[in-house]
Amino acid sequence: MITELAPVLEALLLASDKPLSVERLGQVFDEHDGVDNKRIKKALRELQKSYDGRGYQLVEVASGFRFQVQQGYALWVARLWQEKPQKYSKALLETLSIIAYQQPITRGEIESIRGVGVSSSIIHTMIDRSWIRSVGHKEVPGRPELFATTKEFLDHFNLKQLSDLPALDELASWNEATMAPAKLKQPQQQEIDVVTESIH
Amino acid sequence: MITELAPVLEALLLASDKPLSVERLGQVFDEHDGVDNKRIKKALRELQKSYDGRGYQLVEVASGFRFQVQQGYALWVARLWQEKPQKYSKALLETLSIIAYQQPITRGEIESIRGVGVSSSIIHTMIDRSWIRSVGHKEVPGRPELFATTKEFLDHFNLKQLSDLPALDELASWNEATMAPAKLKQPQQQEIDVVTESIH
Amino acid sequence: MDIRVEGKEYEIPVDLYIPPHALQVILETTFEGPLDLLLYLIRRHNLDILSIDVAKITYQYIAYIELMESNRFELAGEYLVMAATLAEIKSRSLLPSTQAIDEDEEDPRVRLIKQLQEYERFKNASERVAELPRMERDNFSVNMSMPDVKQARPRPTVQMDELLAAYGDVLKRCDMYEHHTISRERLSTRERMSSLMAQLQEHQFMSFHDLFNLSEGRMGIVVTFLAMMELVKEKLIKLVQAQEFGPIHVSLGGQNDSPNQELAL
Repeated sequence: MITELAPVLEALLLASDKPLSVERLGQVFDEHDGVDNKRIKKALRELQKSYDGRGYQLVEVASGFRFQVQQGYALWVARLWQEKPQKYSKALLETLSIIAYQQPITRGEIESIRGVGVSSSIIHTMIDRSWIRSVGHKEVPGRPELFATTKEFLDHFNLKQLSDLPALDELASWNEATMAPAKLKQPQQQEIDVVTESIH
Repeated sequence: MITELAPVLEALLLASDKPLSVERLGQVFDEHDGVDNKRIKKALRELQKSYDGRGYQLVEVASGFRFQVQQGYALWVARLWQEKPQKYSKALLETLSIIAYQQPITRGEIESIRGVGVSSSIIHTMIDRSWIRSVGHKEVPGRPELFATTKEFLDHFNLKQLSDLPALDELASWNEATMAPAKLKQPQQQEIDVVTESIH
Repeated sequence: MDIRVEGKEYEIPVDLYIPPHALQVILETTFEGPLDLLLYLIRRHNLDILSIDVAKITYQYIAYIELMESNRFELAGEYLVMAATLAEIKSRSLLPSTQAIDEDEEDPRVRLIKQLQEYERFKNASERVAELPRMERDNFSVNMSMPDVKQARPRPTVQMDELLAAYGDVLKRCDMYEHHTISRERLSTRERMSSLMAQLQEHQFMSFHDLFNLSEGRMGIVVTFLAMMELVKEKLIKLVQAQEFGPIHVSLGGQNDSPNQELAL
């Protein structure tokens, strides 16, 4: 029997990146926890009141309850973001590039190429930006989702179609070019030779 | 002049996906807001106390302050998620600990302490998670990279600074007497036979 | 005295014998190298590193190595080097004591003990580090949504060169340069594969012909066909035909519950 239900609900709602319904919250508890939907609802109502005067609140939206920053303080948060545009992590960029070049591809396949796990938040961020989307499931055990890039991805990178992505030899020559600007003046053919050598 | 600083700070910290330092928080305010670092620190300390008995807390880690779910409720959160938290191998934890305690250190030096090779994938995983980074090269033949831990490493393990790491064992002192070759026991032929037999 | 305790141990051969359940433990736990294995052997006998009996440890160590080899464990060379070191120490211990003292700087036993002590410190420390409260295991970050604000959060932008550099790193890491020369043709096929998957997800069962866009011309048709073949090969879609010479339909892989025959490709 749980006596202190309120902090457990707070922990669950704050850790979740999606709103949680009363039913979903209820699934967390066992029979002997003595927690039913009625008790959960009551605790949530009491919690809602307890955040008066704080910078955040517990709101009920269509798919359940979630914490959000108080409307009145949102402009401060906007200032925080305004000043420092963030950068995407290397992990995100690598994952995105693998999807672009190897699509359609499952998360497991990306992980085996990168040799390291791909966190859900990276996938979510890219879906959120509409750069990638799920285009189906691979018919292997577990039916993992297959990811592919979108038109928005192409738009962002000023590409008309995927085949406008630089081919790998250009990738190498792009490196060469930025490393040593002098190389740009060399005739095209010679440059390619250099690249080919360095690859093999 | 802001009269109610605390809820603003709450909103900022809760909306941020990374810890925020006092300085970073301070950048949000204008001169006429009348907010200095001292006032921010004081407000943060008061806020910290105000979360007693809640499902979350405000903690200070290496790169600043962040909200997190109270440790005691981790098991409930785990029930909400099917995904198991990633487990790190013994090899990774040993390598990470050696870097943490002996930084800056080269891969070769880590290997000589562990008496075994350190796989590249372990190094990559840690760089990928931003737990370690290369801070330069050692001026010895081959100019090997020197690795050090990052603020993100401290943040992940809830530490404010390196000196908060658990203490290393004292090296047991030993004297010449213990090491005197005379004390070395002569092997007994008979024993050897027993072992050899029992294994095969 | 030490010797008496050790002497007593020696009288019970059972103690030196590695019981089967212990072997099981060895096989299930992988050692983090020869030092880890040595520490395990020393701890099993409740011995202090400073007073290890090299002869005894050597035999046990070699026994384990033989065991691992017989179980086709891939043994790192470090394990064999350690075996040689132990053998050297043992043979030195057989020499008259005066000779051994002469070169105490180089004494391999001193070196080994120092190494073991050093390793044990970090091994213990890593066990403590593993127990520190850790994000995503003991602590969770807080996810708080924002109400609608006029100023939307500026999203970081990515330049093409950053993306290329990231992909270059991936390729470098997994040595894919040789077998992954990505050409334009291949990419347009991959793109078409994605769009075919998307179409089939929406309509589930489509006529083979409807998937071709004739206005794309010959090249477009070839690309669509190649993409289809690739998808069939990866078992992502199925081509089905209700009867011989009948219309061909395409569906997502695994959704074929009609009695139609599958086209063998």
